[in-house]
Amino acid sequence: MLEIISSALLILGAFFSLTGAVGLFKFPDFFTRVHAASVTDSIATILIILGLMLRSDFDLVLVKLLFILVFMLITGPAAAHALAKSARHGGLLTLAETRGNKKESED
Amino acid sequence: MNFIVEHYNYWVVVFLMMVGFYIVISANNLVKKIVGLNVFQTSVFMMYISIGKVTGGSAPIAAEGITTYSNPLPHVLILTAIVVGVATTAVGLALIVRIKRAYGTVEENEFEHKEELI
Amino acid sequence: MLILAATCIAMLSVMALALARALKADTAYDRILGVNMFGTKTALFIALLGFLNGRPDFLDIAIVYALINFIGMIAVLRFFEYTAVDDDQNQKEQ
Amino acid sequence: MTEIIDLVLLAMLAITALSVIFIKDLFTVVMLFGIYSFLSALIFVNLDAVDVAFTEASVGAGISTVLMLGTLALTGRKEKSSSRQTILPLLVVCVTGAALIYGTLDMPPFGDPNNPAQQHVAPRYINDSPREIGLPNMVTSVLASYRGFDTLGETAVVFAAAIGVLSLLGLPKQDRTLIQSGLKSHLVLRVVAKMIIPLIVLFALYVQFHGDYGPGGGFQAGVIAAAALILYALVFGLSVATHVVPPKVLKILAALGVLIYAGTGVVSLFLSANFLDYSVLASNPVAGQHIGIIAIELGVGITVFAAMLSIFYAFAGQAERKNIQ
Repeated sequence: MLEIISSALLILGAFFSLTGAVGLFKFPDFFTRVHAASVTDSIATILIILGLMLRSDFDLVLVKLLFILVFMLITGPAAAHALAKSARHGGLLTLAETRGNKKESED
Repeated sequence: MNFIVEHYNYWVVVFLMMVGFYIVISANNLVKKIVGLNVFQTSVFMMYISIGKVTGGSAPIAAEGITTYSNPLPHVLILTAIVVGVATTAVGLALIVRIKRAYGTVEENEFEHKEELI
Repeated sequence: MLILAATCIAMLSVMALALARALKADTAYDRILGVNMFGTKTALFIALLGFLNGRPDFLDIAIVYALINFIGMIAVLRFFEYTAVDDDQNQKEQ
Repeated sequence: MTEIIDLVLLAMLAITALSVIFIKDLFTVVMLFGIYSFLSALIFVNLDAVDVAFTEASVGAGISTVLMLGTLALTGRKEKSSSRQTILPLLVVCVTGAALIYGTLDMPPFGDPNNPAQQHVAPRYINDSPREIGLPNMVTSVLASYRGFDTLGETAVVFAAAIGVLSLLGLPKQDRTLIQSGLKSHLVLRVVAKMIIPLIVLFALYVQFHGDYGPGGGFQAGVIAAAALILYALVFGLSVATHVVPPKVLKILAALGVLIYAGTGVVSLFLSANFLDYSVLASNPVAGQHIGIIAIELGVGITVFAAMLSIFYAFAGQAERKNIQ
């Protein structure tokens, strides 16, 4: 039973990471791409680590997996946020803004 | 096919070595030269670790139910080599910072001319 | 076992895509995003590899990956703040 | 499965290395070098070298990348296009490569258990070291006990490299006033950094003292502990970090680590055994080996920590000075 649940979680996790990777190429501007990468990163981490936790015994391995989960859940979104903020300060525009600018220049 | 699988690792090692070598002798920028040196160095590490691998073996940390282990000796040699490699890279980078301060450039062909001026 | 192997292969392809993104990016930020994604996916891949090879006690390496990935990210951001100040000064001088 | 992963990862590694040649933006080169280090660490995991992967991930990918970015901040990030001819270097490289490829044709097949490299010292390490040294991690046994003299030399090299960098760049002075610099505008990062730095230090201690049983040891633990303080300095500014660990203390620590290592050897000399023969440190040889390994790993950890952190301080001090001017 545990095996089946764990397999389902792993497959879901793999699916979400793949969608994230596709989003990294397909989305139109940088901020949507950050969104695609970081959100799927978090969900894939949760799903895959949970899936692996169900496969391990109650010992040090479980604690380490928990540590990885906590660590990645703290640092991942923080890094993505900081990157987006830094890009914003560096002068990157969202797609809507670039379109708006184009219209203004056309007018 | 078997022949390719048996030598693939070594060929990639040679390729990496060539790339690193090329960067070292052709790049003008000293920082890039250091990167090339590191690429070269990693190819040597890869060579040692490939030699130490045993098919069907496991990491050389004794555990129950495991009979074949990979060779631990290359691991020891390379482990210390990595740390020493980074230490020497740091010395190289520090030299580059000093070169930049003394000559105002880190491009090799530019400070060669300036040497005559000083 | 099969599921683990399949997940491993999926992770490998995600890593390849992230690498492609880092190699071929429009802006520097996209590149960093690719590198960051590569790092987190590699950490997960190592965890999976440990279970696949039946030696799950090597999760320490996955922890180091997650850790160093974060520190590298911070270093890059700091570098950007630093060089941004530099660029401003250059523009003023010009 | 191992072979397939090996094929794919090595191909990715080759592509990454190749693209370094053609890229003129040095920042991109350094980012790719970070990926290159991560990938090679992953290949080491796949080829069963977990300890090596541990070191490569923490030292190669972490410290090298940070130091290279520091250098770029001081020297500028664009490589100027050169008028140098590329044909001669290419020719030299191709000739060397062809010679090496010709050499690999005689190499024994990859992974064959009957290879000459697997026949001589390795069986003894694999079969006898868990009994003689009493540690499951054979790499630690060989590193710290069988080849302890070698490792003493490596530790001395790290120490010497730190001295070299300090004599070239100099350590920053400890400021009396606390100047908060660093990533001032990133409030989220500051909070997160405060949360995870204790975790990192805890993990470093775990790696230091669990290295006998799992992957890890003094080299890795020292680097991870240094990474925690590097993170602190990056987020809160160098002057705050020098208040926590003053540069003066680092100088003493770097020497202390080598001293602990060599001192352990001298103690075993006084107990009428060979230099760095730990068996005499306790009444039971196995227990003696264990005490000796813990002592010298501690020495290695302290030296590597102090050396890496003082190298980082030296680079960061230069960058900060340039910023003020």
